[in-house]
This record gives sequence, structure tokens and C-alpha cells, in this order.
Amino acid sequence: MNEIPLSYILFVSTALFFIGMYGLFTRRNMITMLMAIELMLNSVNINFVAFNKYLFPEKLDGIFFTIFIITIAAAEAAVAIAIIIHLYRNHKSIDVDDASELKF
Amino acid sequence: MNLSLLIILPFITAMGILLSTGLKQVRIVALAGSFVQLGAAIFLLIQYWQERSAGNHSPMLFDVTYVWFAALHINYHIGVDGISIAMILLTASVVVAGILVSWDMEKLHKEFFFLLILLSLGAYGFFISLDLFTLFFFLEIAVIPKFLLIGIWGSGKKEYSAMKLALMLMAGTALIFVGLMGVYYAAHSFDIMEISQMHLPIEVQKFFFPFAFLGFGIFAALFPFHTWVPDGHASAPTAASMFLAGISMKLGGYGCLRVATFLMPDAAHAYSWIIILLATIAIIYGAFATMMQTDLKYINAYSSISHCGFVILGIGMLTQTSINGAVIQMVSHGLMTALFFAAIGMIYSRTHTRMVAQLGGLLKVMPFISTLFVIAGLCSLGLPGFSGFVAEMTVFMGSWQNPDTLYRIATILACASIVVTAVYILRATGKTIMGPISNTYSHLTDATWNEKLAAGILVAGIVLIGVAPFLINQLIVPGTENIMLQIGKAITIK
Amino acid sequence: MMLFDFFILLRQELMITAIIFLLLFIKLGKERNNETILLLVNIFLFVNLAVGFCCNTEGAIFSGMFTTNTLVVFEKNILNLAIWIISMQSYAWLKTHKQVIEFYLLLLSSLLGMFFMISSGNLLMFYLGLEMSTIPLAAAANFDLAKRQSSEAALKLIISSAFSSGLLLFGISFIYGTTGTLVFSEMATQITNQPLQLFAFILLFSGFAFKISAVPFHLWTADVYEGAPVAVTSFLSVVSKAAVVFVLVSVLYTVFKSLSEVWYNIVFLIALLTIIVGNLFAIRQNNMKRFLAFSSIAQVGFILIGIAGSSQKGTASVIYFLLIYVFSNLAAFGVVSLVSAIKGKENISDYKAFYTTNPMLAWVLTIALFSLAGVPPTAGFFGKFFLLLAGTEKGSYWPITIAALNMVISFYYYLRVVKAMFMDSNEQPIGKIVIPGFSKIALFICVIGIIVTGLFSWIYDYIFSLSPSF
Amino acid sequence: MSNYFYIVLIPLLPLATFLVLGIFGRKHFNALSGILGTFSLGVSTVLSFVAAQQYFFVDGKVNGIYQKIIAFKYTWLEFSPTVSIDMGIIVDPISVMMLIVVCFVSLMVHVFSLGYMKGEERFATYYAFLSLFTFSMLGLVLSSNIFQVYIFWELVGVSSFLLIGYYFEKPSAVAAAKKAFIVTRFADLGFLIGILILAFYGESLDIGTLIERLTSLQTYQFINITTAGFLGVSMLTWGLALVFIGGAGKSAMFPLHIWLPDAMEGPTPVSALIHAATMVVAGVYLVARLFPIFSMDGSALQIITYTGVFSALFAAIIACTQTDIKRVLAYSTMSQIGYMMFALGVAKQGGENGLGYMASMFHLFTHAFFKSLLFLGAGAVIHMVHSNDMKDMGGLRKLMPITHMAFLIACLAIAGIPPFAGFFSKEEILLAAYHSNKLIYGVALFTAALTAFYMFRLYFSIFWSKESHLHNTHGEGPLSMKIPLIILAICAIGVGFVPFSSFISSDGKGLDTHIDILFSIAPVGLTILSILLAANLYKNENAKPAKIATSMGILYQAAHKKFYIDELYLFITQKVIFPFIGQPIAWIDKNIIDGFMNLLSTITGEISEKIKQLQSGKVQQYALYFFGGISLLAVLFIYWWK
Amino acid sequence: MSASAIIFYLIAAFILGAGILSVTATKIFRSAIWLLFSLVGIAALYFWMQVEFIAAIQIIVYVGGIVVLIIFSIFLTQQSGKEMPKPSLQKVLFSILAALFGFLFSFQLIYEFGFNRMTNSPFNVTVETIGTQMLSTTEHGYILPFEVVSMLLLAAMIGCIVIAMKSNDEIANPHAESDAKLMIHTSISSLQNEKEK
Repeated sequence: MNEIPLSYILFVSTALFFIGMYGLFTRRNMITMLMAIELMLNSVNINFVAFNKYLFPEKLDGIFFTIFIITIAAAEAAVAIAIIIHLYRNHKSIDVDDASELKF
Repeated sequence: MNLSLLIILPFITAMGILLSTGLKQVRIVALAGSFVQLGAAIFLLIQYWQERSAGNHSPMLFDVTYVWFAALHINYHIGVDGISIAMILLTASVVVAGILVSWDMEKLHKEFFFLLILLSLGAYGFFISLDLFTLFFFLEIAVIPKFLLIGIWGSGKKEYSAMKLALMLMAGTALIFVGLMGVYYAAHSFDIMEISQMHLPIEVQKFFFPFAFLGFGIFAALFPFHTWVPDGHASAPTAASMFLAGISMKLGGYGCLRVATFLMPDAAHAYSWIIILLATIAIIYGAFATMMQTDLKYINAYSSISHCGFVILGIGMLTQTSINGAVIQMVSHGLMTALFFAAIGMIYSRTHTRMVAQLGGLLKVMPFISTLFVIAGLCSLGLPGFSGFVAEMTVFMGSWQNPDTLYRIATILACASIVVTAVYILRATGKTIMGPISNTYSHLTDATWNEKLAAGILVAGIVLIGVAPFLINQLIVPGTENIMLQIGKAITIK
Repeated sequence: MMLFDFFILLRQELMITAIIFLLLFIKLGKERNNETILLLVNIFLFVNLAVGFCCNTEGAIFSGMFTTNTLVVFEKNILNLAIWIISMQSYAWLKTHKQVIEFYLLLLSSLLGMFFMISSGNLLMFYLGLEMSTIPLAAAANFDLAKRQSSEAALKLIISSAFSSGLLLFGISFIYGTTGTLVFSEMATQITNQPLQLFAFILLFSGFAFKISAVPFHLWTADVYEGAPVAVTSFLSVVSKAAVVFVLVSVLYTVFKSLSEVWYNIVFLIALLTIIVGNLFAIRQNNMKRFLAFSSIAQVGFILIGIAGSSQKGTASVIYFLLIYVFSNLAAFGVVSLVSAIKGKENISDYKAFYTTNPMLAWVLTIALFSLAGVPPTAGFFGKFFLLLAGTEKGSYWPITIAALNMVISFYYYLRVVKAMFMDSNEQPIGKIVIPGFSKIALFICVIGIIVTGLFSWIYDYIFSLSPSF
Repeated sequence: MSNYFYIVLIPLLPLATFLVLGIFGRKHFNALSGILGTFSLGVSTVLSFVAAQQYFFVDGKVNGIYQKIIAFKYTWLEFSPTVSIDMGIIVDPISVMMLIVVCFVSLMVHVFSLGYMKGEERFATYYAFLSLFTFSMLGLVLSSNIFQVYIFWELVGVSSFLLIGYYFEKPSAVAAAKKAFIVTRFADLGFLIGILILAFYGESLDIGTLIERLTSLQTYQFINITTAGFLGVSMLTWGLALVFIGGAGKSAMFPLHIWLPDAMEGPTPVSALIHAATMVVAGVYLVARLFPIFSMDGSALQIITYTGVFSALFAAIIACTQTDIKRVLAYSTMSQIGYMMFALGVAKQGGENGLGYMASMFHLFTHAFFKSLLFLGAGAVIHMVHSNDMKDMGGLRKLMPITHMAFLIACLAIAGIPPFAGFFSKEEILLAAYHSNKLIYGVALFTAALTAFYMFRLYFSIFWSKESHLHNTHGEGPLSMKIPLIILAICAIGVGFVPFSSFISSDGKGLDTHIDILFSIAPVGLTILSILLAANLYKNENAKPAKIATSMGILYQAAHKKFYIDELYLFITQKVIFPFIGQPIAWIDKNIIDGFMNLLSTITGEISEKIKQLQSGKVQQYALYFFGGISLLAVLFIYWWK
Repeated sequence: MSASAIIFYLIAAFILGAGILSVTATKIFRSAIWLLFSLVGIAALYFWMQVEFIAAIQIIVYVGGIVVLIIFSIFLTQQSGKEMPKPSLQKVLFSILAALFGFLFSFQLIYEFGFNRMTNSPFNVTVETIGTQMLSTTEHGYILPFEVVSMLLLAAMIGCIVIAMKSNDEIANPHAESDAKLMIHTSISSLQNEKEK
């Protein structure tokens, strides 16, 4: 597998990151925005694992970082979804543009 | 004498005001406090004489230094020379007068007197502090009370004026701050005397002098940054106007002298022509603008611009005599304008108008107040026997010592302003004091005891300086000589 | 290392955790009325604050993941003080609230996160602390359950913080990739100004900037502040900001020291932007909380200038200013929260003629605003002065001039509020407010702090002696 | 020479009176204040006579030369070690002479006012002001320091302002007072700058020092001031000319004379004191005081001469056409002062050439008496008729014989009929003019004729002309008004015989003068002719004057309208300065400078309105900006900054 | 090229394709599924990189936890079937620009940096090493973060409960609560099974 250089994997992760960002920018549905964020976090995970494997195999920093990122991502998602649901109860909509009363 | 007394006394007074209840108590406390301050100031003067006559020639007397913020070399360093003492006396007398004229202040009296005292505290601190940080600290203390005084107790478009005044003065302090920073990082000290010992690099001076001078200049109504003066003075309640013109405009002049010129003499030389230009414009321009005003307070405010022009001119001319003149002019203008505003306030409180056109013949019903008005007017047009004459003539003499033709022309223009002054003063006097009286005013009453006392103190000061100028001259000369020493250094270095 | 030392070093974190569990038990136990709970909580918090001051020891444990020293302890004490004051101020609001304990649980766990973040020795702990301080807050922002705006605020907070942490992680991953370590001390030697590392740094910095709401990463701030309950707003504006600034200072000064001439410019640029934009937005606001939000943005700009100074002065001045900022801002928020909790009014126009009905509160608010504006003799003057003084260290005078002149604008809007309270007239002014005892104490502490912190120099000297030389 | 120290009391007594009356008078002893003032002034007068006696006859003369004695000196304000204002008292011939004139005339006026101003509400104030004026005038004449002169110069100005505006409820009076003050102030500006110039080059303000430095050709001060120049004119000339402008302003020389006629709005005794005898001659006195320096500079003297002679003629012509008796007197005063001026102008320093100097002083001396007499007489008349206009008068000689006699004497004196006082002094002046410049002599001669003409026009139309229709209600007025008239009349006859020239001369040596009969024929003859003409025209009411007036046509109109000088001034102030300087500046200040300050705030507000779209409330946009910020920073600092 | 390379390319293509589809799909349910696929693809990538443990967690937490959670919430908000509103064109434009720029910029930087330093030292990430390190307080010990994270999860749980729980006046909504609980459960369990090792 060594003929796949690190930069290829980084290409994938970076691309995924910005795909996620694109999704965050464009999606008007809050839940889909959340998905986009998950994509971004995953790309970061890929980075960490890849770096750890390719460059610094002697320590497992990257791996652990990935684990914690996953956990926190879960927590974040949970809270976010709770908020979204509550918002849905109040606004009867989960279109992010409807949640823009606070401005200027 | 322990100079900190000059800060502690107002502080105690202010606390006392906060603790006391009811107009009667409050004003008694305030008056007592202010009189004690006046006493302290006079005591200081006496001690100063004794020290000097005992042959103490150190530039600053009674100076005390406490380390304040050791890490930043900030000290609480205070001390006085003749100039500061003159200013302190001015402040003390204006404070007494101001409290006396606002004797019947009903609305929020406690706050009113508290703010007055607070303002005076700032002024005292400013005049005695020899550390740039302390100086700046007290300078800003003196700003905000004005805003509240004008905004709460003022008349006319008071909020606008108050806001304008506060913002312009704050802009001034901002500029001053930058100047201080420059000095600080060049000298690694805030101590005025220390800095004056070392000689700041020319380019530093050239860069930061404008900041400092402009900043203080805004306080001293330097053209074209004078526009806070008319509105501010016009909208302010009487006492506040007196404080504004009598004290806080002097902060600017004193700062220009003590900080900008004293610490950055080379730059002062380099820029003196600009300063003189602006000052001359201010003098002439202010005078002509005054000629067009119809509101007594506006008249006095604009004339203040013109008169403070003399202060700036004197400083800009950089000769010993002219600087003496500038200092005397500060004191004289302080007393004179305070008196003028007091008189205007008395008239306004009776006739409820300040419009020249609506007044007339007041001399018949209120001779005392009218006399005050005339005295203030004559002092302002530089009549011998009053302080204004001494100050202006000293400035002229000093300015004339610069042989340069442009300076000469500036001086002559400045002299010419005394004619214009005569015109507008006599116009105002003729219309309000003299002439036929309209019978709506025929029942009005003359000054009450407190007004008389207030006016008495101010008039006494004016006449004393006017009749015996050698006193104030001897008082301030050592200080100005000290400043001239710096300037002299600058020339020799050039 | 003795086990005991562990406890000494971790005592503040342990205190918080203990309180959290105590509260949990109380919750699980039988129903109690809010008064008793609040009383207990405030006592706990006071004890917590007190514990912070005892027995200072320095050291690093968990293989350097948790490091602490006197300065860090002091910073944590500031935060403890802040949360104590906040909890006393929000008494009026919480007294009628259903989920008091949950509220405190969230606040405290967020505080715990901040503590770990402050004393974090490596990026992992830093990241965990950051998230831990954010996520509960997002939930807490939603605590006005009935209010639409509250949930909108929460949403905005969680979404944008998730986004920013995504970028932050992206940056961290590159730092890890280029240096091969997550430990600050090892990292510092390996940071050079290679483009990728610069990029990583900028991403990381943006994460910080987001948390302290510096322009252009500030846009969530005002909305969240306005929507969230006042208690949360004051927590966000004071505590979380302060915590992140503490970390930012140490990270910039130690980890990225080698990039200092680069980040000097970045920080200065951001600082000026922040001040200007914050001011420009603040002058237009009518809602008190929103107004304070923008004013606090402007304040952050000044803090950044102080940071840019990059010297011992810089550190000291920043921490000093934050202490003052705690007092001033909390005093302001205290009054605002009282008014909004008791009278339900939050607009500046409602505050017209406030002085006639509530002179005491009016004075407190005035003093607070003056302190924020930097008017002597309040402490704010000293704070601002020293910040700018530190910022001038490297001799960039024109930016300082701009900053100084911006203070004039800030004066305008602070004075606007004062004007409304003292000078304007109003048909139906806010009625007389009966101040609860706790709020009284809190406001008193704030005012005392505002006066004392400035005039008595030993506080600054103490901080200065603690802060490391650059 | 401290044995002159008591002279200090002469000015200080009136000052004390002023303070006492000014502060307490009106409330406590309004009626008595007249007596008080008169008494204290009487003391001063006595003292001044004592001083004169001591100076002229006892110890003033040291080996044939009258010394300049500094009786007293105190450094009042020190500008720099060399330049300082010293309050001093100089005792020399002219100061002593002026001392006598001022005190004496002032005393007369005080006495006269006792009756004239009786029952005034502000009686005390009136006397306070009189005392103030007397004090200032005395201070002026005694000044040893040029700046001291300026100080008292201003003070007399303001006291004249106060006295003119005494009837402050009359708008005309207020206007006149303002006019007087402002015009003289304008002139004083010249004086001030002149002082500055002289002081700068002379390096002193002390008159004595200045004189000795600027009169000897060797001193470097003199060399500097003559070599330094501006616009091609030497600084000496500038300085002196400017000083002279100051003098011209006070002494109502053309074109600064416009305030004098209006000043007649004041009470008549005041006019007699200030605007006839004392203050208006201050200019002459100033020039005389600095005469040694003036004599060093020909062009300055030229200016003085021509201004003086022209003013004399100009005023005389106008005087022929006025109908307000006080205005006639005012113009005559102006014309007489013109005499004094050009007399100084034609003089030289020392010896025979100093004749003009002596003559001018002499005329000043005599003029003081008969002119104040004229004014007091006029006062008495007005007091009787309650009008200033000739048309309301006529045939009063029966009603007020004493006044009539006094007035007649005065007229003869001013016309220069021997042996009355005016004759002697005028002779000397004409003589001096004759020796120096024929043209001036001619003009002077013509003016003398005119003087006689208009004075007698005045005299006849008051006392003869038509029969008086008003019947004698109250007599000529109280004794207090008669006595001064009588005393002054006697003086008007007598003072001519004083051996003036032996006391006063340009160099203090004194010079012997004699009346040259042959020379006197021409002026006296002319004078008598013009008196006859006046008698012919005005002794009885007839139409001739009107005819002549119409025949003169435009010329008469011009003269009657005072050659439209007032209108010119009015035009300049009202139509030029106010609308074209004052208003524009006021406008600029309100709209441009203040407008700029306001503009700043509005701009700030505008910007904040504009950028509020940033805060759109849409969280996605926030994220976009967030990332935008990052990319901006990245690009900026990764590619540009290095 | 070798098999693993081809596999990598396939996986990469799959991840990216699914990702793109998940952010562009018009039906929310579909995009959720695409997200699922993309996440699975990432898990596959981990397998390919021989970090099986991470892959396992990836599948358990993401696939088993988060995506399920998301799908629940989609049901809760009754959105499953219908078309989602299109974003405005300008928004799309800006977003594409931003994303493209970001991608090119950062990848260019990465490429410039060129992580060429390849170590062939063995990279053995066995489960027990992870387990021991996770709970050890010594060098390379991660006990502190582990505890911190558990506190965080506790806080998050509380937050979710309070927010999602209907206040008493409304009828309790079982789902919301259960969502939260379930999510917490999954994530904690994911940690449990590490502990066991």
C-alpha cells in the first residue's frame, strides 16, 4: 500500500472537508447542515489517522485524538439535534432562514 | 504644606455632600468646603512666598513622590511652582463663586454640587501633578462632570451641546494620550521633571508634539477645534459655564505649556509658526464672530475663543515675556469670564432672556449687576486697572520681541482685536445695560447677598491683578524662567 | 508525585466536580423550593471561590496534560468570582425558573471545561476543554424555553461553534501533521513560518477569535447575547471570553513565539477591525443586551491590542483588564438582568428617566458604563490605559491613534445610555425596583471592585509579578 | 528730589473721592457728594499751585534750565530686565502747567455742576465720574513712562465714555459714548503699536531714557531704529507716526474727529471739562512730551503740521454752518487744537526754533480757560432755554447779563483781539508758522478770520438777533453757576499776560518773546473785519444769511453736512465690516467648521447604517464571513506580508 | 498498480461521491442515506489503513449512533418525504467559490509542504495498547481526557434532556428524550467496550 502517498489521502480528506463546508453554506435545512458538519469532522479524523500512520507511528496521538473527536462530535450532534427539535416546536419549521429574527 | 490636601479637601467635601440631605445642608457643606479650599490655596501661596524668600530655588516646591504602579514607572508625583499656584488660586476662587451663584439650585441639588466639587478636584489634581499619568488621570476626571452638568441642568439644546463637548474633549484626551505614549517610550518615564532633564530626540518631538499640543489645544479652544465652546457654554447652567470657561479651558493652556512646550521645546520651535498662525486666526476670527452674536452667553463664549487665542499666542511666541503673558491671561480670563457668566446668569435668572435685543436699560433697576457686567466687559476689552489689560499687554510685549516680520504682523493683528473687542463689548453693554428700559423689567430686583459675595471675590481678583500686576508677575516668573531654560536649551542644541 | 499533590493541584476542578455531583444528588432527591437551592448554590460557589485562594502549588501532572501555576490559579479565581457574582445576580430570574439545578449543572460543567482548557498542556486537552465549555452553554442558551429567540440563539451558537471547531480541528490536524506532537512545549520548537504552519496557525487563531468574538468571527455574538437569558449572556460575555483570552495569551506567547512578528500584525489588524466594527454597530443599538454585546466586542479589540504588545506588560495588562472587565460588565449586566427579570424591559428607550425612579441602580449602571468607557477614577481607565500602553510597546503609533480615537465613539454610545437615564424625560419610566439581597451583594461587590481595582496598584503589581516575561 | 513727593496726592485725592462716591455715595450721601468732590479737588488744586510755585520760582531752575524731576517712581510691571512699566511722576514745565490747567478748570466745572446738575438722581455717580476723569487726566500729565501714559490715556477714554453716556436712557447719548470710545480706541491701537516699536528699539519704556537714547545720533538704538525700516519708511517714522495717530484720535484731528461733536450729548459741564479744556488736548500734550524725539524726524513733523492745519481750516468751515451751539463750540475746539498741533509741527528743538513749541503750549494754556468759559456759558444758556439750537435763542443779553459779558469776553479771547488771552498765544503761533512756512501761515490766517466770524455769529445769534420771547422765570441760575463764569472770564482776560515763554520752552531754557505790532496788524485787522461782517449778518434777524447759504449752494450743504465724514464711517462699518467680514465669519463658523464636526458624526452614523447588513441574522452567512475572514488572513499573511 | 491502490481509489471515489450527493440531494432522507454511505466509506478507508479499531468505532458511533439519531430527528420533524427548498443561486455561487478556493488553497499548501518524510517503522495499533494507554496516568496516558470527556457527556446529556423534554403543561414527547438517552448510550457504550479491553 506504500505506493499511495500521504498526499492522496490528504486530498480526499481536504476535499471532504470542503464538501462539508459547501453543504453547511448551502443547506437550508438545519438537520442537513448538521450532516455537513459531521462530514467536516470526519475529514479531520482522516487527517489525524493518516498523519499518525504515515508520519509518526511511534506514538498514538492521532488515533486518540480521533477517538475523542468522534465522541465529542456525537455529543455535539445530540445537543444540536435537541435544540433543533425544540426550535421546531417553537417555530414549526427547521428552515434556518426562518430562524433569523435576531439581526442588525 | 502637603499638596495632597488639595485633593483630599474636595474629596471630603464631596463625601460630605453625599451624606448631607436637603438643599440647605448640601449648599452649606459645599460652600464651607469650597471656602476651606480657598483658604488652603491662600495658605499654599503664603508658604510658597516663605520658601522662595528663604532662598529655595528648586524648580518645584513641596514635591512629593509615591510609587504608584511600580511595574510601569508610574508615580504619584506632585509639586507646584508659581504657575500652578496661580492656577490653583484661580480654581479655588471660581469654585467659591460658582457655588455661591448656584445657591438656589433646586433640581437634584445634591448631584449638582457633588459634580461641581468633583470637577474642581480634577482641576486641582491636574495643576499639581508632575507625573504625566497622574496629570492625564485628573484631566479626564475633569471632563465627565461637565457632560452631566450641562446635560442635566443645562438649557436650550443641552443634550447636543453636552455630547459635543464631551466627545470633542475626549478626542483631545485621545490625542494627548498618544503624545504621552510617545514621550513615555522615548524617555521610559512619566515624570515631567525627569523627562525635562533628559533631551528627547528631535524626531520623536516632531512626531508627538502635534498630538500633545493639539490635544490640549482642543481644551483651550484652539482654532478650528473650538466649536464645543459656544454651544457648551451657552447651554450650561451658570455655575457650569463659569467652571468651563474659568477652569477647564485653563487645563488646556496649562497643558500646552507644561507638557507640550516644556517637554518638547525643539518641536515647539519647529511648529511655533503654525501655532501662532492658528492663534492669530482664533483671536481675530473669534472677535469678529462675537460681533455677530445676539445671545449674551454666545457673545461671551466666542469672546473666550478670542481671549484664549492670546494664551496660545503667548505660548507660541516662546519668549519669557509672552509666556508670562499667557499665564496671566489664563488667570485673568478665568476670573473675567467667570464674572461675566455670573452676571449673565444673574440677569437671565431675573429677565429669563439672554437675547441682547430683548434687554435694555437694566442699569436703572439692577445697578449692582449692571456694574458687574460693565466691569467684566471693560476687563475683557483690556481696560487698565483690570487684569485683562495687564495680560494682553504682556503678551503683546512678549510677542513683539520676536523680530521676525510675520510674527510682527501676527502681533499687530492680535492688537487690532482689542478694537473689535471694544466694539462688541460696548454693543452688548449699550443694548442691555443702557438705553431705555422696557417696563416689563421695571420691577426686577438687584443682586442678593450670595451673588454679591461671589462677584466680590471675582472682582477682587481682577482688580488686584490689574492694579498690582507685579505680585502675580513675581509669582509666576520663576516658573516661566524654568520653562525658558528648556526652550533655551533647545535653541542652543539646534 | 504524592497523591495529595494531585488533589492540591486539581483542587479547583475537583471543587467544581464536587458541586456538580452535589447538585445532581439534590436534584435526584426530593423536590426542594428554589430559594433554598439558590442559597445552597451560592454558598457552594463562595466556598469554591475561597478554596481557590488557599495553598498555591505549581506543577504538571498527567504527563503534562494538566499544568498549573500561580498565574493559572489566579485566572481560575477570577472566573470563580465571576460565576459567583453571576449566580447571585440571576437570583431574580432563577427564583421562578423550573430547571434551576440543570442550569447550574450546565454552567458549572462549562466552567470546568474552561479550567481544563486554561491549564491544558497539549492540544487535545485544549480542544476538549473548549468543546466542554461550549456545548453546555449552547444548551443553557436555550433556557428561556418559552421564548422563540432563546432557541434561535442556542441554534446559532451551536451551529457556528461546531463550524468553528471544525476549522479549528482542521488547523490542529495540520499542526500535528507538521510537528508530530500535540504537546505545547514540544511544539514550540518546531513551529516555523512555513506556509502550511501559518495556515494552520490562522485556523487555530480563528477558533480563538471566534470564542472571544473578534471581527470578522463575531457575527454570532450579538444574536446569541440578545436571545439567550441574561445570566447566560453575562456568562458568555465575561467568563468564556476571559477564559479563552487567558489561553490565547499563553498559547501565543509560548507556543507560537517563533511566529511573533507575523501574529503581531494579524492581531493588530484584527484588533483594529474589532474595535471599529464593534463601535459602529454599538452606536445604533436599542436593545440593552445587544448594545452590551457590541460594546464587549469593542472591548475585545482593546484586549487584543494589549496582547499584541507581546511583553510581560502585555500579559499583566490583559489579565488586569479582564479582572476589571469582570466587575464592570457584570455590574452593567446585573442592573440589566434585574430590570429585564422584574420589569421585563430591555430597551435603552425604556431606560429613559431611569434615574428618577431607581437612583441607586442608575448610579451603578453609570459607574459600570464609565468603567467600560474608561473614565477615571473607575478602574476601566487604568485597564484601558495599560492595555494601550502595552500595545504601544512595539511602537506602532498610528494604529494606537486609531484605537484611541475610537474610544471617542465608544464614549458616544456609553454616554447615550447615561443621557437616557439622567437627562431624557419619560411618561412611564421603569417603576421602582425592589432589589433582592443577593443582587445587592453582587452589585456592591462589583462597584467596590470597580473603584478599588484601579486605584490600588498592588493588584496590578501582583498580576505583573505573576505574569511570565515574554 | 523727594520734596515733590506730595504731588502724588494731587491725583490720589480725586481717586479716593471716586472710590468713596462710587461705592457709598449714591446710597448714603447723594446730595453731599457734590460738596465732597469739590472740596477734595479744591485741595488738589491748592497743592498744584503750591507745586507750581515751588517749581517755577524756588528750585525748578538749575543754572538756567528747568530740570526734569522724577518725583516718584515705582516698578509696576516688569516685562524684562530692561523694559518695564514704572509708575512715576515727572515734574517739568509742561506737566506743572497742565497740572494747574486741569485742576483749575476741573474745579471750576465741579463748582458749576453744583448748580447745573442739582437734583439729578445719580448726582453722586456724576461726581464720582468727574473725579475719576480728573484722576486719570492728572495721572496722564504726570506720567514719566510712556506706557503709563497709555494706561491713563485709556482711563480718560473710559471716563469720558462714562460721562458722555451719563444720560444712559437717551439712545443718542449711548450711541455717542460708544462712538467716542471706539474711535479713540481705534486711534489708541496706533499708539500702542507705536509704543511697541519705540520700546523695542529704544529698549525702554521710560520717557526720559527713550528721549536720551533716540535723540543722540551715536547710540546704537538710534542707529537701529533709523536703519530698520518697513515699506521703505524708517521705523522711527513709523513709531512716531503711529504714536501721533493715537494723539490725533484723542485730540479729534481729521479724520478721527467724528466723535467730538457727538460727544456733546454729555452734560455741558462735562463738555467744558473734557471736550474743551483737558482731554482733547492730551494729544497735543503727548506730542509735546515726546517732542525731542519728534524733532529728530522731519517727516513725522510734516504729518503733524499738515494734519493740524487742515483740521483747523476744515473744522472752522464746518463751524460756520452749524446751528447747535455746542456743536459750533466743538468744531471750534477742534480747529483750535489744529492750531496747537501745527504749531508743534513747525517747531524745532531748542532755541528760537522752539518758538512753535512754546506757542502751542501757550495756546493750550489760554484756550483751556476761554473755551471752558464758552462751554460753561453755553451751559448756562441751555440751562435757561432748555435747547441747544440757535433758532430757539436770541436776545438773551437782558435776561442773563453776566453770562452775556463772560461769553463776549470769551469770544473776543478766542478771536484773538488784544489784550485778551487768545491774542498772545495766537500771535506766537502765527509767528512760528510765518517763520517756517508761508502757506501754512496763510491758511492759519484765514482760519483765524473764520474763527472770529463763526464765534461772533454764535454770540450775536444767542444774545442779540430777535427779541427773546421767553420771560425770565428763574434768573441766571444759582450762584454756584455764576462764580465760575466770572472767575474764568477774569482769567480769559488775564492769562495772556503771563510771561509764559520764560517758563516753558522746548529746551527748558526759556526764551524772550515780544509782540511785534507790525506783524499783528494783519491778523487783528482781518479778525475785526470778520467780526463786523458777522455783526452785519446776525446782529438783527434778517434773510441775508439764508441768501448767502443758498448762493453758496452745494458748498454750504457739504459744510453743513460736515462733509459727509460721518456718513462715510457709517457706510464703512455698517455696509462693509458687518456684512462682509462679521457675518461671513459667523456663517463659516456655524456652517463650515461646526458643520464639519457634525458631519463627522453623521458620517459615522451613515456608515453604521450601511454596514448593518453584515449582521443579517442568517447563520450560514455568518459562517461564510467566518471563512472569508480566514481566507483573507491566510492570503494576506502567507503571500503578501513577506 | 497494485490491488490496494485500486481499492484506495475506489474507496476515495466512493467517499467523495457519497459526500457530494449527501450535500446536494434534494430529499432529506436520501441525503441522510448518502451521508451514511460516505461514513461507511470512511470506515472502509480506516480498514484500508489497518486501523481497524477506529473503523469499528466509526461504524458503531456514526453509523449506529449519529446517523440513526439524525434519521429519528428527521422523522420527528416530519420532513422525510418532501422536497427541500432550493438555496438561492447567489448563495450557491458564493459557497462554491468559497469551497473551491478553500480546497485549492489548502491543498496547494499541503502539496507545497509535501509530506515526503515516510517512515517505514511499524505502526501497530492493537486494541490493548489503546485500552491501556487510555486509562494509564503515566507517560502517553489518556485517563484525564477520558474523564473530562465523560463529564462532558454527562453535561451534554443533561442539556439534551432539559431542552428536549416538554415542559409540564405540554404532553410529554417520548421520542425527544429517548433520542438523547439513546445517543448518550451509544457513545458511552463505545467507550465501555474500550474499557473492557
